[in-house]
This record gives sequence, C-alpha cells and structure tokens, in this order.
Amino acid sequence: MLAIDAAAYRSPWRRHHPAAKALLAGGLLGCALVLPPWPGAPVTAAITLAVALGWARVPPRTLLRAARTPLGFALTGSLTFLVTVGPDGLGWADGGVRRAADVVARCTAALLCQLLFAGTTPLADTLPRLTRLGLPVTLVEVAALIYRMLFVVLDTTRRIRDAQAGRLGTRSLRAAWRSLGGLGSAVFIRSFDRARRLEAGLAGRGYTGSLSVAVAEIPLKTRFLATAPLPAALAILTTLTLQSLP
Amino acid sequence: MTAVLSAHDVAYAYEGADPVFAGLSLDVAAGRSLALLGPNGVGKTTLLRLLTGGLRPARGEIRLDGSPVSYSRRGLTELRTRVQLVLQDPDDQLFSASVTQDVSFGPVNLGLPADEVRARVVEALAAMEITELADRPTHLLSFGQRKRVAIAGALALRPAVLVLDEPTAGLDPSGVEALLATLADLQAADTTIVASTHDVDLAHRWAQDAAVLAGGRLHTGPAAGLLADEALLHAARLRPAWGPAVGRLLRRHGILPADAPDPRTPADLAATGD
Amino acid sequence: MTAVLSAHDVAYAYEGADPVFAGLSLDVAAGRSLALLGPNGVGKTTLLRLLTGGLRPARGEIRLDGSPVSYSRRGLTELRTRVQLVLQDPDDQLFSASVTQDVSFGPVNLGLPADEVRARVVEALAAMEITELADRPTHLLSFGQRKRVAIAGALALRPAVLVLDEPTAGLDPSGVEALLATLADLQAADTTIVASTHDVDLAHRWAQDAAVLAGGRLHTGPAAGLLADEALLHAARLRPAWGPAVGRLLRRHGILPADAPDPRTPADLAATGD
Amino acid sequence: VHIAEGYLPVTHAVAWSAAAAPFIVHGVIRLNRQIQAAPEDKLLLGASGAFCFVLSALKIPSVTGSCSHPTGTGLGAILFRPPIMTVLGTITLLFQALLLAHGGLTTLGANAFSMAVAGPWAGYAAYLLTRRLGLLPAVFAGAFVADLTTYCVTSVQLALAFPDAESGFTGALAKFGGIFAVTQIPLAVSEGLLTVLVVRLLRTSAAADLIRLGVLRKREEVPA
Repeated sequence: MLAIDAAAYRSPWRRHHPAAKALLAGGLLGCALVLPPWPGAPVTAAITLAVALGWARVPPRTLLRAARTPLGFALTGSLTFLVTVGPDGLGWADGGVRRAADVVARCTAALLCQLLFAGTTPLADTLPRLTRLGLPVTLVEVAALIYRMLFVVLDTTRRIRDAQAGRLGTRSLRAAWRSLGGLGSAVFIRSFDRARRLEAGLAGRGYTGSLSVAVAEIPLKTRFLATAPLPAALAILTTLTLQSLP
Repeated sequence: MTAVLSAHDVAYAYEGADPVFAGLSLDVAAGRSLALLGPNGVGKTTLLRLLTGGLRPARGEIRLDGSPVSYSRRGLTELRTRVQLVLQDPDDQLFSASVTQDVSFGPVNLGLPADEVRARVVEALAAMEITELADRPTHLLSFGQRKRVAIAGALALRPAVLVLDEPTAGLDPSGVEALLATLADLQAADTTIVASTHDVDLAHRWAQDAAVLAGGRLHTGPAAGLLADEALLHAARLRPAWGPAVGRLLRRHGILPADAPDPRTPADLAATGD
Repeated sequence: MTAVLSAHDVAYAYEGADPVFAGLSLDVAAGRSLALLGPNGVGKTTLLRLLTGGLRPARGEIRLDGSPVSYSRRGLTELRTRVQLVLQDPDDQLFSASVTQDVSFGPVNLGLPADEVRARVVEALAAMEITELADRPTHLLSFGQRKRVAIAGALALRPAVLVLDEPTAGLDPSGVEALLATLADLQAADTTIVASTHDVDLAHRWAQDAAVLAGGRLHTGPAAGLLADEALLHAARLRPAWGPAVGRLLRRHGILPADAPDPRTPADLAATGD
Repeated sequence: VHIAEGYLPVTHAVAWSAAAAPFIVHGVIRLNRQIQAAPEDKLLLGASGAFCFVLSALKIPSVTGSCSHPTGTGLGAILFRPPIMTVLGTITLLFQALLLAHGGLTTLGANAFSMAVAGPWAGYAAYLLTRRLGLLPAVFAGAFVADLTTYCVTSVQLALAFPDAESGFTGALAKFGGIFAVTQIPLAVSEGLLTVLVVRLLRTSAAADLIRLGVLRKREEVPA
C-alpha cells in the first residue's frame, strides 16, 4: 500500500538488526550534513546510492518515486537563493546559484540516506525496540497502534473515495467538497469504531491495559556491524582526498 | 444479444505488483443476470472496478453500448450514470448522516433539480423496500438495512447496469432471499445485474449467465451449463454446487427426466420425482 | 457427556435495549464440535461473548468445568486461558503490525517466561499452518491469512475450548476447506470447538452437535437430526440444508439405505447409489 | 510543506529539536496520565493518530486547480487538545518521514515545532477565543489559524536558516513568505472550510464522541 514500507519488508537486509542499519545510514547522513557540500555531498550521495541499489537492493522505482516530493521542496525552496531583496527591490543574488547548489546537493545526499534506512528497515522491527532507547512504553505502544491502524484506515479511505467517485462525487468542485467532508467525517467515525471493536477483541485476549509483546530477536551480526561504518568512512576519505587535490 | 457493457482484452496491474490479469474479455448482455465467480484474490473486484470506471485498464478497453469509454470527466459521468457499483461493505458507501441524504448523494452530484432529486430518492427507497428508513440515521441500521441503503444509493442514479461485489456477504439466509427477490424485481424492470460471488450454489440458483475467473482466464456461458462443469470449478478453486450434482444423480436414476433442469434449492426437491 | 463449558438460564440485555434473551441454557460437550445457528441479530455473538467472559450475564451463570465463573480478574483470566473467542473480523483482534508479536500477546500477558512464549508462538503458527507468515507484516496479509493469524493468537493460550464467531465469513471455498481441515486437526488434538454460523449446509457438514436460536429459545441436539428439522429451521429463519433434503429424497426412492447418513457435500453424491 | 531531510544546517536542526522537545515531553506526560486514568483510551489514541495521518494525506482541491494536503493540526487540536496533538502530530511526522519521505529525521524537530506545536496551540487559542460565536465559526477559525501559523513558522525557520545576502532575515522571510505563506492563504481557507464540513457531519453522526472529547457542550449543541 505504501511503497517504501512494502519494500522494507521485502528487503534482503530485513534480517539485519535495525541498530546496525541505523549506524550505517546514520553515518552516511552525518557525512551528508557535516562534510563540505562540494565534493562531500555528491560523494556521499553516490556511495549511498551504490549501497542502496547494489547492496541493499532497494527497488530503484520506489526510490525515485519517493524522492520526488522532497526534491521538489528542495528545488523550489532554493529558488529563493537566486534572488535578493535589497533597498532597490529584487535583484539577482551574487553566488546565489552556488548557495542553491550547495543546499540541493546536501539535501539530495541526506534524502538518499533517509531512504536507505526507511527502505530496508520495517517499522514493525524498529518501533518495539525504541523503548530500549529510553522512550516511554506508553508512547511506543501508541505509536505501534497508530502504525497498525493506519493501514486499516487508509484502506477504508481508499474504498470510500472510490465509492464517492462512482456516485459522481468528483464531478464538480461542489461535489468534490461535499465528498471530502463526508470522507473526513466517515474516516473519523470508522477510526473510533475500529478502536472500540479492537478494545472488545483484545479484552477477550486478556487486555487489561498493557500491550506487551515478545519481540523476535534479531541477532547483531558482527560482520555486518563491522562493515556498517565503512561506507561513511569511505565517503570521508574520498572527500578529503578530492579536497587535497590541487 | 446486445452487450450493454463489455471488457475487451483488458489488462491491469496494481503499482509495483504483478498483473492481475493480462487480456480479459467479457460481454454483459442487456437485461440479463451475470454471476462472476472466482476464489478470493483472483481479481473479481478489480474486474468490477474496471467495468465501472473505478480503475483504468493498462491495456484494452471497456465499452459501453459498444463504444469505448472515455476517461474524461464527461466520459466517466456517462459511464457512472449508466453503470453503478455496489461495494461489499455498505459502510464504505454510506458517508452521510441520514438515509435520505445518503441516497441523494448521486442525484445531487448529477446537478438534478431538488424536486427530481427527491423523486429519485423516494423511488430508490421504494425499489429497495426501505421507505420506512428514510429519516433514520445510517449508523443505527442493521447490516442488512445498510446494505439495502447502499444499493438504493446506486439505484438513485437509475443505472442500466447494477454491479454488485459479493452482494450476499454477511447477509443471513432470509436476508439473501429478500435480496434475490429484489434483484429479480429490478431485472424485471429492465436493469442488467452483474454480481461477483464465490458461492457456486448461489450463482447456480440466481444467475442466467456466468463467468468464471480461473488461471487468469475468463470462462463464460449460460450459468446452468458452465456451473455444472466440475473440472472448470476445480481449476477455479471453487466448490461444486449441489444443484447440478443432485440433478445428475437423479437423472442417472431416472427420477428426473433427461431434459429437466437441475434443482436450484433444497425446496425444489420436495416435489421431485413424484 | 461432560460439559466443559455451559450457560445456565442466562439472560442478557444491552443497556437501554430489550433483553436479547431471557433464560438460555447450553452445554458444550468436551472434545466435540458445536455449531450455533440463527439469523443475524438473534444474539449469536452475544451468547458467544457471554460464554467467553466478554459480557457478564444479567441473570444465570456461565460454568467452566461445572463451576460458576467468577468475574474477578483472576476468574476471568482462568476462563480466558481455557476458553478463547475468535471474532468474525480479524482486524478487530490484530493490533500489532507483526504477526509474531501479535500472536505472543496472550502468552506475554499471562506472564509466561520468554522461552515458553516463543514456543507457544511457534506451536500456534504451526497449528494454523502459517509458520511462513511469522515475519510478515499484518497489513500485507490477505483476509484469509489475517483470519488464521487471529486464530493462532487464540491458540497461543492453549485453550480447551475455541469459540469462533462466523469463522467462514469472507473466506472463499478453498479457504473454508482449509479452515475446516484445521479445525478437525485441532479437535483431534482434544480442543472443543464452538462456531456460530447461519449457513446450515456448513453446520450440517462440519458439526457433531448443533444449537439453533429461534424465538429467544435454544434448541440443541446432534447436528444430523436437528438440522433435518425443516420446521425448526423455518422458525429460525434459516434455509434448509441440501444434505438432509437430498438424503430424504434418495431414501424415499430406495437409492440410499434407510439407515445411511445424509450426504454432506455434493462430492458425496458421486459414489451414491452405485 | 515539510522541510526535507538535509535541508536545514545541522545547528538549526538541533536548535529546533531542542525547541520542540519540552512541548513533546509535556504532551507525553499528559498522554501517560490519560492512559493511566483510562487504559482503554490507548486504543482510541491509536485510532486518533491514524486519523491524523490519513487526514493529512487527503487531497483538497483548491481554486487554482492544484491540490494540496490539509495539515490537520487544527482539527486535531480541537478534538484532542494541543498537548496530545503534539504527540500524535510528532508520531505522524515520524511516519511520514519513514513511510513517505515527506520531511526528514534530522528536520523532525523543526517540522514538529511548526506542525505539532505552533499550529495546534495557535489554532486552539483561536478556537477558544471564538468559541462563543458558535461551534462552526470557532472550528473554522481554529483550522484556519492552525494551518496559516504552521506555514508562517516554517517560513521563519527557513528565513533564519537562509538569511538574504543583502537584507538578512527580513528579506529572506519576505521571500519564503512569498513562496509558502501567501500561496497558503487560500489553502488555509480551504482547510478551514473542510474542517467545518467534517465537524458539521460529526455533530450529527458522532455526537457522543464529540461530547466525550469535550468539543460539544452536552446536548444543547446536538441537532435533533
């Protein structure tokens, strides 16, 4: 239903511990943010892309589609760097292109790191482990419930939208607004109804307030853990080498 | 036979998934009842959504009265005023506070004058025999009543073809009886009816024509013959119906004449062979 | 016969509504399969929730192994480790995105050690033949798969009695076959099975005992006899099953010996009378 | 508009996370207290969070023909109160980052500050101030203000991070404001209208829930 989510469950990296994947993607993200954008950002982006497509086998289509919206934001946002507002009104900014290029490059590299993690690490594996980082149990349990119910509600939303379209609910702007109001309220009612039914369903399974579950152990494989910092190290080395060139 | 609605060599695949089917053709004959059979996950709902304009085929075309459907706003409006889909779960279709409001949704969207909208609502509620529910809030109705309201919402557009996805799911036997009677009335008033199901007994009892989805192919024909084909049903992971099996046995023993139709319900057996 | 679970003169009314029933009694015999039949809205689900501790009777009592159930936390825990309810819609029971985590909920709640929890999960998934789904996310499963996960969640508590509300609703014929086979396996492993349905054909085919809710009263007996009583089924707004009707006709014509059981599926007919 | 991963300089990302943190902690404390008092609310909160996520994924048509998403922060704040909305909104943002790549992980703090803190509190304040004018006008005000505040705060965040070469913060704010906030006014109106439509329907079909959530004052405002 959500492409990145589905890719994460099919990922060949599914068996690796989320912490190891966080270390790998997080290291690269650090490089994207901290290294000087030229040549740091393109180098980090290239390495991350190679890792994502070649090693972690994130589907390229999914990666591309997911990157469109945030890249659109980065590009439109950076257009403002090209102009400057002075006492005489708008003018072209000196070095504006360079500044925009810096930000877009850094943003692209960072985005790829984010997608590398998201596309290989299912939330069902990550969420229950967040308590070990010191997050309150109730918060994590509510987040896990939201994650589960999200898909049920999204599915309902899609079907209601289809039904509305079928009865000409998108035929005019007026109809579209009427449909949207109906959709919003129906989704609210269905969500709350779902919660009440789930409560009754869980009561039969012994629910008295705690949603504790057994989390399947994912062994921290030392080899993967040992290689996890390498892409970031490679990014740093390459950047430094390129910088030292005349 | 005139096909009021047809699919011609239609292919469809959901994003990032394998094709549901690659090249299906189906003719829906005007004024008849057609059962679409197949196991879960084979693409029955997808085919119904394609036929009703909810999805656009990746290849091939949907034809309404012989002309390809255009997916422009106007083309879709035309298709949707002629062909209406009723979903399996009525709650997906009821999103207004009261029954009347909900049933009026389609006619209002069509831009009909208030008088005409009111007349359509009264007519649709009457056709579904739920006139007394007009002022009730939808969320206080029983499942069977909500199902009837959902169908009334479709009928308010006076469709030539009514397409129902698993119409009997969740209904109890008397609810099924009542629905089948209503569908027969609609058909008598010239509405073509298409319904998906995985209940071969039901299809054998109710439908004039049948279409069985098996292995990405569609097998079509008159229901009586097609649904007696146990090899086909087996290939489609469906369970043979009682009617044809009983009919075969009774004919073998000479209790039923060779040209008699198969029994449709257990009640048909009471008078058999006497 | 030992009743592992029973309702004794039980009455119940939802707040602000008329009583669903006023004084029902039912014995669930250990190790057997019982079908609870009745039309929608007659109170099947209410009775199942009373039997499994989800509702507390206004009058009368529920008995587990002959002793009245106490509605203290401890009493309910005892009831729920012995008797588990599986709801009609699996999404009402599955709260976790991970199958393994979801199935582990009952055992973890019971305070079992981690090793034991893991063993129970493995066992329950194996019993439902869905071991390969262990690492799959709930939201990417089909309806039939989610149904199996929901049942596994109940089995992880190793209940003596498994109570299922409309277990075949929404399943296609091959899903129904597979579920019936699994239920037969569970019963062979000494689990008592209670299931509600309004499909008399299914009940006749599957259950050893039957209980029919009609007019606020419960009629109980061996399924073969009770479900051949057309007057009772009519009073309960149920449709007669094919099996008894066909059996009666075949016996009348001497094709089936007088003491032979009724056929249960159309496939049974193929060999009949040869 | 979610600020994408890597768009903000590290110092800004850290500073906005620090700014959002106390509000999130406050929200979590309130969430904990509510669940302790009524454990069954856990499931309702899960449903509320799912509702917020789906709400922010709806497409609203706008006069210009383009489509945009509602923030949902105003309706969320009215239904669940700002502290709880801060938590639900932050979880929603985390999921949007990981499931849709809308917004980032290092920019989570900045996005949470605008969408889960500033928007809900400003919207809720507007709602309370206008509540005596009636439910629907107050709902419109709440949703409109929440939406607009969210985007103004985002513009401030971007202007602080990328001051104009000549005119510094003010010039940059004008530029980002021009791109985001001004085009946002019709969308804020749209979100206000949509929220009114939703609440008007809920008032008839989910009155009991609205009373329980404290949005409706008992029976007086429930239409017959």
